Formats: sequence, structure tokens, C-alpha cells
Amino acid sequence: MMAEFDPTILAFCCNWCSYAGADLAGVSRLQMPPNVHVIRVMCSASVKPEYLMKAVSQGVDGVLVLGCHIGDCHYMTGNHRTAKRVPLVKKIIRDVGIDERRVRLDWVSAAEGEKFQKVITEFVNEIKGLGPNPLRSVRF
Amino acid sequence: MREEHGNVAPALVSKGEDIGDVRIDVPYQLVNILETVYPWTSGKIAILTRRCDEKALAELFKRGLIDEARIAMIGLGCSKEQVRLCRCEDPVPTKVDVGEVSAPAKGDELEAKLSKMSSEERLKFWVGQFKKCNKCFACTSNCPVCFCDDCVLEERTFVSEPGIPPGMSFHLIRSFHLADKCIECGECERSCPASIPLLTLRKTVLKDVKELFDYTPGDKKTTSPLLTTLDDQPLVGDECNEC
Amino acid sequence: MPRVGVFICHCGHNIASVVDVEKVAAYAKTLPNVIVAEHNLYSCSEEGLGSIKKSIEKNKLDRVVVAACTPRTHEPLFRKICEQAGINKYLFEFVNIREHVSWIHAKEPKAATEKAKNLVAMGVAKAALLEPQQETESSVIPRAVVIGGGLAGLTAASSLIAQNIETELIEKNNELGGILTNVSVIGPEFEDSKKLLDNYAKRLMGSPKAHIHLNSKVTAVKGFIGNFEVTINENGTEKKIPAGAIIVATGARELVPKEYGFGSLPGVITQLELEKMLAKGQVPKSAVFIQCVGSRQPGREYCSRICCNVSLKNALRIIRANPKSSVSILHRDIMSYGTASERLYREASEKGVKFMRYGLDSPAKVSKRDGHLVVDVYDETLDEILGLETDLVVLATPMTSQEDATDVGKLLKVPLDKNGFFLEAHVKLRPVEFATDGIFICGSARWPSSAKEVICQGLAAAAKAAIPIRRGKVVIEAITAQSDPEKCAACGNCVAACPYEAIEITTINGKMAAKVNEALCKGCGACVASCPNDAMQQRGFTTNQLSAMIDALIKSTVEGT
Amino acid sequence: MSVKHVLTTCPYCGTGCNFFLQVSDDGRLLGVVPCKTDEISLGRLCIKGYNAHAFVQHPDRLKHPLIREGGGLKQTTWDKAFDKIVHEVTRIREKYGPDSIAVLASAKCTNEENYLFQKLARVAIGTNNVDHCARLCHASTVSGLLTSFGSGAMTNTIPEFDNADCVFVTGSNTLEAHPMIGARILTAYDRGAKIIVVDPRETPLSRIAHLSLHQRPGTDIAWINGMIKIIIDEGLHDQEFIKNRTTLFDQLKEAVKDYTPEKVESITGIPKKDLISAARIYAKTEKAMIAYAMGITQHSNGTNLVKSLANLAMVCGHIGKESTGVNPLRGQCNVQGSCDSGGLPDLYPGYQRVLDPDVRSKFEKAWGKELPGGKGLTLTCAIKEAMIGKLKALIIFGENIMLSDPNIAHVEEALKGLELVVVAEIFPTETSKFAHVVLPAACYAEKDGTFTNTDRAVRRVRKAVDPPGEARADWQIACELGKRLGASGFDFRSPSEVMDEMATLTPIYTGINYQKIDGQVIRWPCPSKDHPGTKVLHTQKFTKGLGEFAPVQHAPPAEETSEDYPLILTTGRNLFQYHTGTMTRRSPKLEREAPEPYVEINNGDARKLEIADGERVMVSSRRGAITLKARVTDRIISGSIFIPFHYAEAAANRLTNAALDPISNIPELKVCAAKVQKA
Repeated sequence: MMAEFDPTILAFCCNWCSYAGADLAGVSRLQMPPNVHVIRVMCSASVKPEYLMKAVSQGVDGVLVLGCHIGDCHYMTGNHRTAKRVPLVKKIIRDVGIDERRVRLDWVSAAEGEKFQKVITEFVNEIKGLGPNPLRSVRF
Repeated sequence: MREEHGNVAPALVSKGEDIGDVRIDVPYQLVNILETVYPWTSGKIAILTRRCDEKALAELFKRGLIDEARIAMIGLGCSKEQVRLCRCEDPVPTKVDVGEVSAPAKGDELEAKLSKMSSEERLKFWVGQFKKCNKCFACTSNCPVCFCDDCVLEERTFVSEPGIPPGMSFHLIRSFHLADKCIECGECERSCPASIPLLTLRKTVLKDVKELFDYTPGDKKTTSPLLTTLDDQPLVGDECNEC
Repeated sequence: MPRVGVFICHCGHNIASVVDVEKVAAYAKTLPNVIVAEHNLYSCSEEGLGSIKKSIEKNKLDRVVVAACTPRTHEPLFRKICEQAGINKYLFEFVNIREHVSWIHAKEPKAATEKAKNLVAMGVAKAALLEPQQETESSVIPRAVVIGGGLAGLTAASSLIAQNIETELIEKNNELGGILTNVSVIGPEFEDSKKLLDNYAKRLMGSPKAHIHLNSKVTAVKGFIGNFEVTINENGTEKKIPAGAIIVATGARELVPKEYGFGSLPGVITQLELEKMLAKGQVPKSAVFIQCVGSRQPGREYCSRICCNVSLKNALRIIRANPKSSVSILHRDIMSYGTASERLYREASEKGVKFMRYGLDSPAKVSKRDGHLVVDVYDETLDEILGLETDLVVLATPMTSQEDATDVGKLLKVPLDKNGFFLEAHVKLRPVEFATDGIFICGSARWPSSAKEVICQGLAAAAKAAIPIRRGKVVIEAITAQSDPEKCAACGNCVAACPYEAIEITTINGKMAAKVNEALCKGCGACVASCPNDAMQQRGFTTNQLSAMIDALIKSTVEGT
Repeated sequence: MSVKHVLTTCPYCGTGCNFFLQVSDDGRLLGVVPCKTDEISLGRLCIKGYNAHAFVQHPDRLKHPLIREGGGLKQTTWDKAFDKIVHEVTRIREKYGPDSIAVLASAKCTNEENYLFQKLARVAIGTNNVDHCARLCHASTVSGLLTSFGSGAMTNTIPEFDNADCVFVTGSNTLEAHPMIGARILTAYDRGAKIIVVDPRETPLSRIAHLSLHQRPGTDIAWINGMIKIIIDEGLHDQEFIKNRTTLFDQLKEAVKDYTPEKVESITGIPKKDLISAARIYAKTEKAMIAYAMGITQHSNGTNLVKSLANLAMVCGHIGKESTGVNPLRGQCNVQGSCDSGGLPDLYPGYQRVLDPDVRSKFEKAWGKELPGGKGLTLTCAIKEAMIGKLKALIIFGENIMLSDPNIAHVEEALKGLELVVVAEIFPTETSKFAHVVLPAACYAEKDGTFTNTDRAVRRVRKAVDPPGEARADWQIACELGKRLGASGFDFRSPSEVMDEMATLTPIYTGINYQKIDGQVIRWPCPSKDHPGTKVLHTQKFTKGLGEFAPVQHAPPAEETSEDYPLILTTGRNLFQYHTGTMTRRSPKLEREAPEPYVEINNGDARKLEIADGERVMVSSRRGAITLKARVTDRIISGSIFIPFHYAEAAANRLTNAALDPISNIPELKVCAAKVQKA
């Protein structure tokens, strides 16, 4: 029971930059903690806030949204939407008492295998620090 | 509004019709009722509008859901009591045709109290509240700026709990949907059988939007920040040329 | 009930040495709707593909999940096998357990295996909800538009007409040739640029397929691959050109410097001005080239890469014309890439061109002293300031993006990088293409390039642009968005969200609702996320599919614990 | 074009919320707007209320009379349909006597209509065989509380829940089955009132309750007697009240003496300490309300169970005061009213006994006809009589016994055996399939009348739209039938006139008339024109004088678990569907929330049976089997399973036991032995 907390983390990666970045990290054999599960989407702009809300509500410990750097979006302004939606999501979950650090938005280009590794490692450690999502134990 | 069978009833009165015992103490969310009758009526409709109703209409005009040309607003100033109930900080319509001019309220005590709490306490509070929810959808069906016919919250896609109460996502998603629309009429809270302080939640999220984007819904000239690109950033960025 | 087959790949040792493939397969069997779960040594090998095909037929599978490497490279292969086995290729789901598992959790086999299981569960959950998709086809107007009549544009255009493709060349100036019109000799082979240009020009003039528009600017671009409509303003008159593909070859321009007394001190000139002098046969007795003027410094970090070669070329032209003349090149590093340029560099040093290195912190000073131009420069080796007397100071400034690049980008809805050069879809995977189908990029509009490079890119762009036109039709991948008019509340969020103006609110059987123009839709899904009522769905990424993935993850982790 | 708002009463549960129906002037029903000033709903509704318009203009509505020809039902005219019925009724009455015919009234119909239904049976046909689905829900309440208090209705009113300091809920999933009463309980909860829930399932209410007890189904008398014993032993009982207002206390004391907390725990599985604290909280709180529903009534000893709750209240003197009493929550919009207006085989309107000669002569005088003597058949007995061929004809107004009644296989057999089945309905139902004549009826939105809600308030139902096709209001159908059967006293011009006649014959309704109730909420008893109605019952003295303690003993349910059927099946509702789904399953939003049948099974049990959540399973009892989805949850105690009875495709009542409570004839819908296996 008292085993170290092993968080469940979800990551949305856009097909063009961050998913490619993740692939590059793999090709470069960059090691990182195995808690993060990637869902591939075409653009970070297609990540519905509903997904983040759902995941957090059902006890996922952390959710990452990764996209292209601003300006590099292959759909021009897609990530501009993401850049606005995610911060609002963070605020809203904080308002009801869930730590906003459980949701994180970052930019990883197809070239940035190291950055992908860095983001994943940092985030996993941060979530480990936060402990399990309190909603895991709440029954409605 | 008029007296009917000992109750205050919403009424649509056409030219020449007897307006009966017309009442202006409107306990109803009239814009929401307007939305339901709008498609079934023709010609110009005059409607009693509190300040919040004006803002609600602005949000609907903006989205082309109601034709501004068909609406005539009769400004209704809210009573002190009403303002207190709504913790309303913007109670006076552009033009007060009926009712009174009341001073705005000084914010929302509960909201202030919650913001001071630790996140654990805050979560405990809201979970306690949401446990009472029995999914009547009064908050959506009576909301003037909830314009979808059927609501995504009625599906299991994002609210996976079968039966009641729905889980946290129900309220989180609704909060997001209303973040750039809510005009603080408070009807969700008033019509909630479980008396969940929904207006407080709305106000809290509106604060966030204000803080993040310096935006407040209810003005037909402004656009929701969620529908625009990052204007402060040019459409160019870090190069990733060598991959 | 869907019948899902799961195929786990060992990828030799790449996966199997870390992930317990048998365990994952066994676990997959327990998942809902899974009929069969197998594992192969190399799923992508003839043998692997064969066994997948067999299994599909034998088990009457209607959904296929392959857990192997990355979809970005191998998805088409497996989709093909599905098609061969008689199931719609969109009923295939790829799970990445190599790049995303075995390679990055090499030291944690147990955890890696668990993660692989979760990912497979997620993949299966999505697969069960996949729907067959029909790719839509649209016809292609057999005409290409090339924007820019410089070397890049000319190369592309003449290559297109050589392929017998109707081509419209749009040049904003009153003559073709672009920046090369001011350059007489092209390094490193010292070819005559005029010959080169005339050669191209002749080909175009001679062809009935080529239509050249001088003094013309693009004012509007509508449509999508196969069916663009480019509006140009030619000498004040509007023309609409329907086209199947567009090539952007707007080139770049020389930066006009402010430093080193340029403009105030006579004899301080830019590289292009020198080109003009040399073209007229005016050869200076002495010259000092200063490299990296206005580049590789805060504000403009990039290296324009061709200026060094240009200086070497011109230094040699001076020396060759007059071996006694003294020429120095003040540089930060010499970028003489490529064997030919390297030869120039050797020749230059042998012929006595002085190369002096200066640091960003100690730039040279140019001044007029008793009638002479003097360049004071700190010499690192001698550790003292030398005063170089010279007739001419040549400032090698970088090439920068055209002032109207941003406008062009907006017209075409294609992105630029932070330096204002156009950004191609992917340097390795999709060179000279934009993410927007049917629009291509070549020449210095993409990045400062030598004439050789420009020509290669021009040919490449032409080749790619020819593909849809030759085929006569384009297939639109079935990942476009679709709106459910029943659910749609016509709030217009999606219209605002779409970067391609692909969505409009119209009346669909008496009800206002959003409608997606699938040919315009690029499948980014921005509209999906903006829809409050889940009425907007992206094919292959529907909200119930992605939600099912989240649920699957939760079931196998959060609820598992 | 314009839109009008018509104030009316909700057709679903017994809370009796008022709301406005929005009607466009081309007769389209647009939606529902809550009535903000309604003192019962307070302008709040549940999801069913908000969707109460959805089914009304559904294409499936019956629009023309149908008559059985050859195999199937063919469209016909009202005349032909009536002729057929009159002809058959007359034939059967002559051949087998009037008692071979039974009329089923309906808790979905108005008071006026139910009054006419029973008059039709008693006057036009000449039998007391009139009953309705109250038999299946609160028959035991009526009989039980009549014996204990003298009145079988809620002793208090709905708004009073707000101010209760303890709400003791058992056998009621209040938040789902009576959402707006649940809302009142939540108000009390927010005020800090103590909420105690006793239920084998975890309900939305029990999840927030201060004390949530889970008893084994069918062991209720044990824990109630247990509580009473604790209260008496700890001297928490109200001696004053017991002395002055009740009788037979000593017998009760004697009856409960063996129910030690230990013994109760062994029978019910309720932990000793929980029972004790429940008893203390309830007894010590001044304003304590008991609310109960089917979980108490639907047992083969339902009447005793109800009595034992009455005992509990009387022991503590928790009755006859504001926000203090015993409150059966009635399940249908007019189940209270349909009982009030005499849709019962042993009672005339206003609970006046058929067996009482004075009462009978009063009605004979009023109706100008000699009336049948003995008690009539109850709904459940009628089915049994039909099985053995004693009953020949059944005239059903708006009931779907093929889904709502226990052991459907038997019901089916019974219906097939009948010589005449007439069904007046708004939609085709499982029952109308067996009809010889089907009559298209108007629904609540298409007629005037009154519903009496669970807290005895007589509320107006107002016509908003016209019925579809040739459909007619049930009161018109009943009048026409009465006339055609040659009876007098059936020529009413409006429901209001019917109410006036009923008022003259029904003491508790004497003061009720449309004009009076139009603007205000009036609750019976309302003995005179100027009487404001009665909120709290039994304030000074009980209706019957002294409250009567009933020494009742725990008895095991009629059917106990066995090797082959190891699980206890209990049935009920969910929030989104309503009864047999005739209306809710045609309301898209409601159907979407709960589209398919499911069985709730405890995780532990599921693990043992290797059943996964969402897997299809077969549930079977000694009477039948159904296949449906498993919902694996910890919200039901181990050893029990729960199935909502709304779904025809997996009808829970194919499994349930028709064992009857000897006194009230209510079947034991809440307990039977069952087993679950992979489908």
C-alpha cells in the first residue's frame, strides 16, 4: 500500500511537432519516467477542454497538452486557441479546489527531443510531488 | 408577466389584447423564455430587460441567434432585494423605464470566503455541493446564454457517471462553456433544486476570464477571447528548421 | 459488435528486449471486443504483414490495432494491408510502443510493459469506435501559378512547361530575373548569369503554355488544392487565374546596412553595388570586405550562408582582374560550404586575399582620413589595431525576407518563421511543400540560397506541383471535420476557430447550422474543440473515440489500483 | 403567431409540481416553464418535469379507436367501438353476473375521471370490482395508516420538510423518485437537519446522509421494532403522548421486547451501534419527519410494516405537529386522488366503507340506484380470478399491467383468458396488445381536471392543447359509456360539474370546487366551503380518535433465497424513466439518460460470478428470466441485486413474486429470490 505513488498521466501531442518530438526523443533513446500516455491529435487546437475536465474528474493525476511553438503551427493559428483554452481550464479546476498544476501546456517542436524528455520528466516529478488526484478517492 | 391563478405567469401579449393584471416584479429569466418563443413568433417583440437580460441579449445578438431588429427592450431596474440576492455588481440597465435604480452589491461573500480557503477545503466544499445535484438540467434549460437544444452534458461522452449525481466533470465543463458567456443573471442558482451556489461558481470563473483576458461577457461589440488568436503575438515564432 | 484484432510487434529486439510482448498480447485478449491478439517479430516485414492479412481473413476481423513503432512513418503500410484484406483502411489504429515505450524506458521493463498494456487498451478502445471513411476526390485545374519571376520562379516555371503544364508566372517588377539581374557572374563556377536567365526566358517566351505577367501583384487567393483562384493586379487591371497548384518563389532581398558609414561615406558600398561596378568593368585597386554586417547579432541571429561565397567570388574577380590589388576580408567565420566554394577560399588565400577575423565585441571602424577610406580593425593574432587604407569598403549584408512576405503569407494562409522566411511543412518529411496542400515553396523566399540551391528547389517544387495536376484529381484524407446539423446550435464558434474559412453557417433543412467545406478543411480539429455541443466531429478523432481512450486509461490504471 | 403559457400540474410523481406549458397558437406544445410562485415546486422542477411536454405530441399517440378483427387491431369509429363494448358487457353481465366484470381506474387520470370510473363500475355495471395501481404501491399504507391513525395519507405537507430537524427516510429513493420532495429534504440538510436513510441500496440521498443504514431486504419490521425497543429502554419515548393519544402501548412494549440490537443485527445486518444512534437521533429530535415509499409498502407483510412505522412515530409522539409526522410518498401524479375518489373495491369516495350500510344508502340515494353489497375484487385478486376463469371482462383506463404487475407471465395468461378486454390509453402498450377494443385517450395536457398530490393538495390540471386525432378525455369516455349502458347520472358538461357532485358525497372534499382551488393550494380534509384546508393531520386527536399501536412481528419474506436462487432481487425506479416508460421512453432526453435496462450488482458478488461491468447477464427467478446489462457497483449491498422495472425489453416483473399481503393485497414486489449468470 505504501509503495511509491505512481501517477497516471495523459498527454495530448499534436501530430506535427510534439508527437514528432516524442518520436525523436525515442529515436535518440532519451530515457524518461513511464507514467505518460500519449494520445495523438492532429493539432493541439483540437484538444477539447472537455477531455481535460473529464480526465481530471475521473482521477487522472495529470494532463499534458503539447503543441508546436507559437508561429510554427502547421495550421497557422491552431495553437493560439490552445494557448488560450488551457490556462482557462487550469483556473477553473483550481476554482473547485483541484491543483492547477495537474494540467500543463507546453510547446515541443519536432526537433526538440530533449525538450520532450525534460517536460515529461519535470511534469512527472511535479505530479509525484502533488500526490494522487484527490478526486480518485471521492465518490459522487 | 401577469397574475394568473394566483401565480405570476409569463405572458406574451399581442397588440390590442387585454394585458390583464400586468406585473413587473419578474421572478422569471425572461430572455430564456424569449428564446423558446422567438422562433414561433413573428414581428417585433418588446421585453422587460434587467441589466443582465440586456447583456444576455447582447451575447445572443453577437452570435446571430436573435435578430436585434426584432427586439425592443424595456429597461427594468432591479430592487435592492434582488440586487442583494444576485450579489449583482452591475444592476442598472442602460435605460430604466420601470423599476428602481439600486446601488450595486459589494461582491460575493461566499466567493471571497472560498478564495481564501485551502484547495483541500475548497474541493471538500464543492464536492459536498455537487453531491446534491440530481441532474434536472435546470441550470442549462433556464440559462439565457445556453443556446444548444440538447446539451453535451446529457451524453455519456464527457460525463461518464450513469444516473445521479453526475461527477465533477459536469460542473467543470459547464463552467468552461459559460466562461465567455455568463452574464450573472443567477437563474441557474435560483432554479437549482439542490440550492448549489452556482452563481458563486459563475462569478469565480468570470473573475478568471477577466484576469486572463481582461474580458467580460455582455457587450455585443466585443468578441470572446476564446474565439480570437493571440493578438499580442505576431504570427511568427521560433524556427525549427534543422529537424 | 466490432471484431478487433491486436498485433504486437517485437521489432526484433527494439521492443521485445524491454516490453514483455507475450504479456501484452495476453492482456490484449482480455480486452472488450478483441477477437485475437498476436505478436510478430517484425510486423512490417513481408512475413509480418502476411500474417496480419491472414489473421484478418481467418478471424473475420473488422478492426485492426498494430502496436509497434510510430504512425508517422508506418501507418500507410498497415492501412494498405487492411485494404488488401478487405477492410476500410480507416478501421486501423496504430499504437506506438517503440518510440514511446521501449526506447525511452529501456531500464524499466516492468513499467514499460504496463505502459504498453495501457496504450494497447487505449488503442483498442478507440479502434472499436472507428468508422469506415470514404476519401473524397476533387478535380484539379491543369494550371500552375508561380509567384515570383526570379531564378527560382523561372526554373520552376520552365520545368512545368517542359512537362506541358499551363503555367502563369507572376512578377511584380517590369522584368524577369529578380535579384540576379544585378549579378553578372554566378559563383563558384563564374557562369554568366545573363546567359542563364536568357536561356530560361527564351524557353518561356517560346512556349504557348507559359503566360508571363509583369508588373503584377497577387491580391487575393481563394480555394484549395486543385481548385485555387488567384487574383492578380496586372498594370492596374484585375485578372482572375484558376489554378490547381501554386508555387511561391518570391525570393529575398539584400539588407541595406546602417553601419560603417554606409550612405555617408563614399566608397562604402554593398555587395550588390559592387556586382554592378564589376559588371561595368570598374575594378577597384583595393577593397575591404566586411562580413556578417547586420547578421549573426542580436536582432538578426541567423547566418545568411551565401554572403561568404559571394565575397570570395568577388574578391577573386578583383584579384584576377588586377593581381596587384590588395583585398582583405574581415570575417567572423568563413562559411564556404561545398567543395567548389572551398576551392575558391584556397585560391583566394593563395592569391593574397587577407582574411582577418574579428569578434562581435570588436567590430571594425570605417573612417575617412586625409582623403582615404581607412578601416581600423583589431587583429586577434597580432593583438593590435590595424588601419587598412582602401578605395572600397564592401559590406556583406545578409539576405532578408521580402517586405511583403507577411502579406503573401496571409493571402495564401501559410506560415512564416520568425525571420520572415516561409516555413515548409517539414524539412525532412515534406521539403518545399507547405502544410497547406497544393502550395509549394522554393528559392530564397524559403531561406537564403545559392543559385545552384535555388535551381534544385525550383525543380523540386515544380515536380511536386506537377503531381496533382498530372493525376488530374486530389484525394482528401478522411480526417476532415463534419458537423451534425441536428445538434448544431449555429453559435458560430467553429467559424471563428477555422484557420481556413472552411466553415459557414447555412440553413440545413430549415435549421441554421454549420457546414464544413471538406475540400477546404485541413483536418486540424480547431472547430471540434470550439464546439460547445459536440456537434462538430473530426473523422478519425471523434470525441467518443478519444473519450473512450481516456476511459480505457482510467480503467486500466486509476480504477485498477 | 403567438405563444401562450398554460398553468397545469405535472403528470409524473405525486409531488404535484405546477408548471406552465408553452403552446403556440397553431397548437404546438413547445416546452415547459417552471412556475416561480408555486408554493410546492418553488419554481424548481426535475428533469422529468422539464420534459413533461416531450411525449404529448409524439407520433405514436393513439388517434383512433381500434377494434380486434381476426388477428389484429383495426381502426374503427367511436360508435362501433362503444357498441362493441356495450354489447359485450351486457352479454357477459347477463351470462356470468356483474361481478364477472372489473374496471381498472387509473392513478394517471384526474379525480373527476376516477370518480366516474368507480361510478361506472358501481352504477352502470353494478359491481364493486374497481381498483387501480395504488394496489401495487400504497395499498398497505392506506390499510395500515387507516388502522393506526384513521387516515391513510401524508400527515404533513411537502413544504414542512424544509423545517424538519430530522428526516428519517426508509424505502424511498427520494432524490430520484420524488426529486422535489428530495429538494426539500436537501434544504433541511443545508439547514443542518440530521438525515437518516435506511435502504438496502445506496441512494443519492443516503450518500449525503448523516447516518446510512443498509438492511437486508424484507427485514424491516425487525429493525423498526429494534429502534422502538431502544427508545423505550432508554426512556426516550413520549409517555405524555402515549397516555393521552394512543392505545395498546403495553401490547407494543411486549411485542418488541425481544428485539435486542444484537438480534436485530443478526436479522437485518444493521450494525448495533448504528441502530442505536439512529433511534436516539430520531427520538430526541423535536421536529422529526418519517418519509417512506415502496420499500416499505411492497411486501407480503406491507400493512404490518406500515403500522410498525406508525408505532415508531407514536412512541416518540412525533405526529400531529408541524414538520413532524409519518409521510408516505405517493408515486403517481394522482394516486392519492384516485384513492380519494373511490377507485377502490372496498371504499367509496373519501374512504367511506362499502360495507357500511349507512354510507351505502347515502350513495344509493345520491346515485338513484341500488348498489352492490360486498367488497369488490382487488386488482391483484382480479388477475388471479381471471386465471381461474371467474373474471370474464376487464375495462382498463390507462394502466399497463403487463409491465407494472408482478409475475407478468401470469398476467399474460389471465388477459388471454378474458372474453373482453377494453383499454383506454394514450399510447399502444404491452397491455393494449391483448385488448379487444382500444380507445384513444387524451393525456394530462389535453384536458381539464384535478390531481390530488401526495400531500393532499387538490391541484388543477388545465387543457393546453387538443387531443390528437379522435382521441377523447377519459371523463368523456366514461360518461358516454355510462349513458350507453343505460345508466343515469352520467351527463356532465365539464369536469368541474363532476367535482361538484363528488364534493357533495365526499366529506373530506366538501369544500373543494374549481373556483376555490384556482388561486390557492387547498389540502383535504376541507369539510366546508369556507374551510382553508388542512396542512397537518391528527393535531388535536387522531382521525379515528386514539392512535392505535400495532404489536407486529418480523416475518421472513414470502420467498427466501436458496441454493439455486442465492440473491435477493429488489426493484424500483430510476430518475429518468417513469414506471412502464409509456411516456418517458418517448421523451428523447429522458430516454437518452437511461436508455437500457440494467441490473445493479455488488462488486464482491460480481467478482465471484466473474461478471464485468457492462457485461450482458441473465437474471432469473422461479418465475422467469431476462437478459440485461450488469452495472457492477458498491451502491448495493452484497447478496442483493436491483433492477428498475421500466423496461419492457427486460421486464423486472417477469421475475417478481405475486405473493400478496393478506390485508391490503399488495404484492411483494420488493423481495424475491433470484440468480445471475453470464448471458
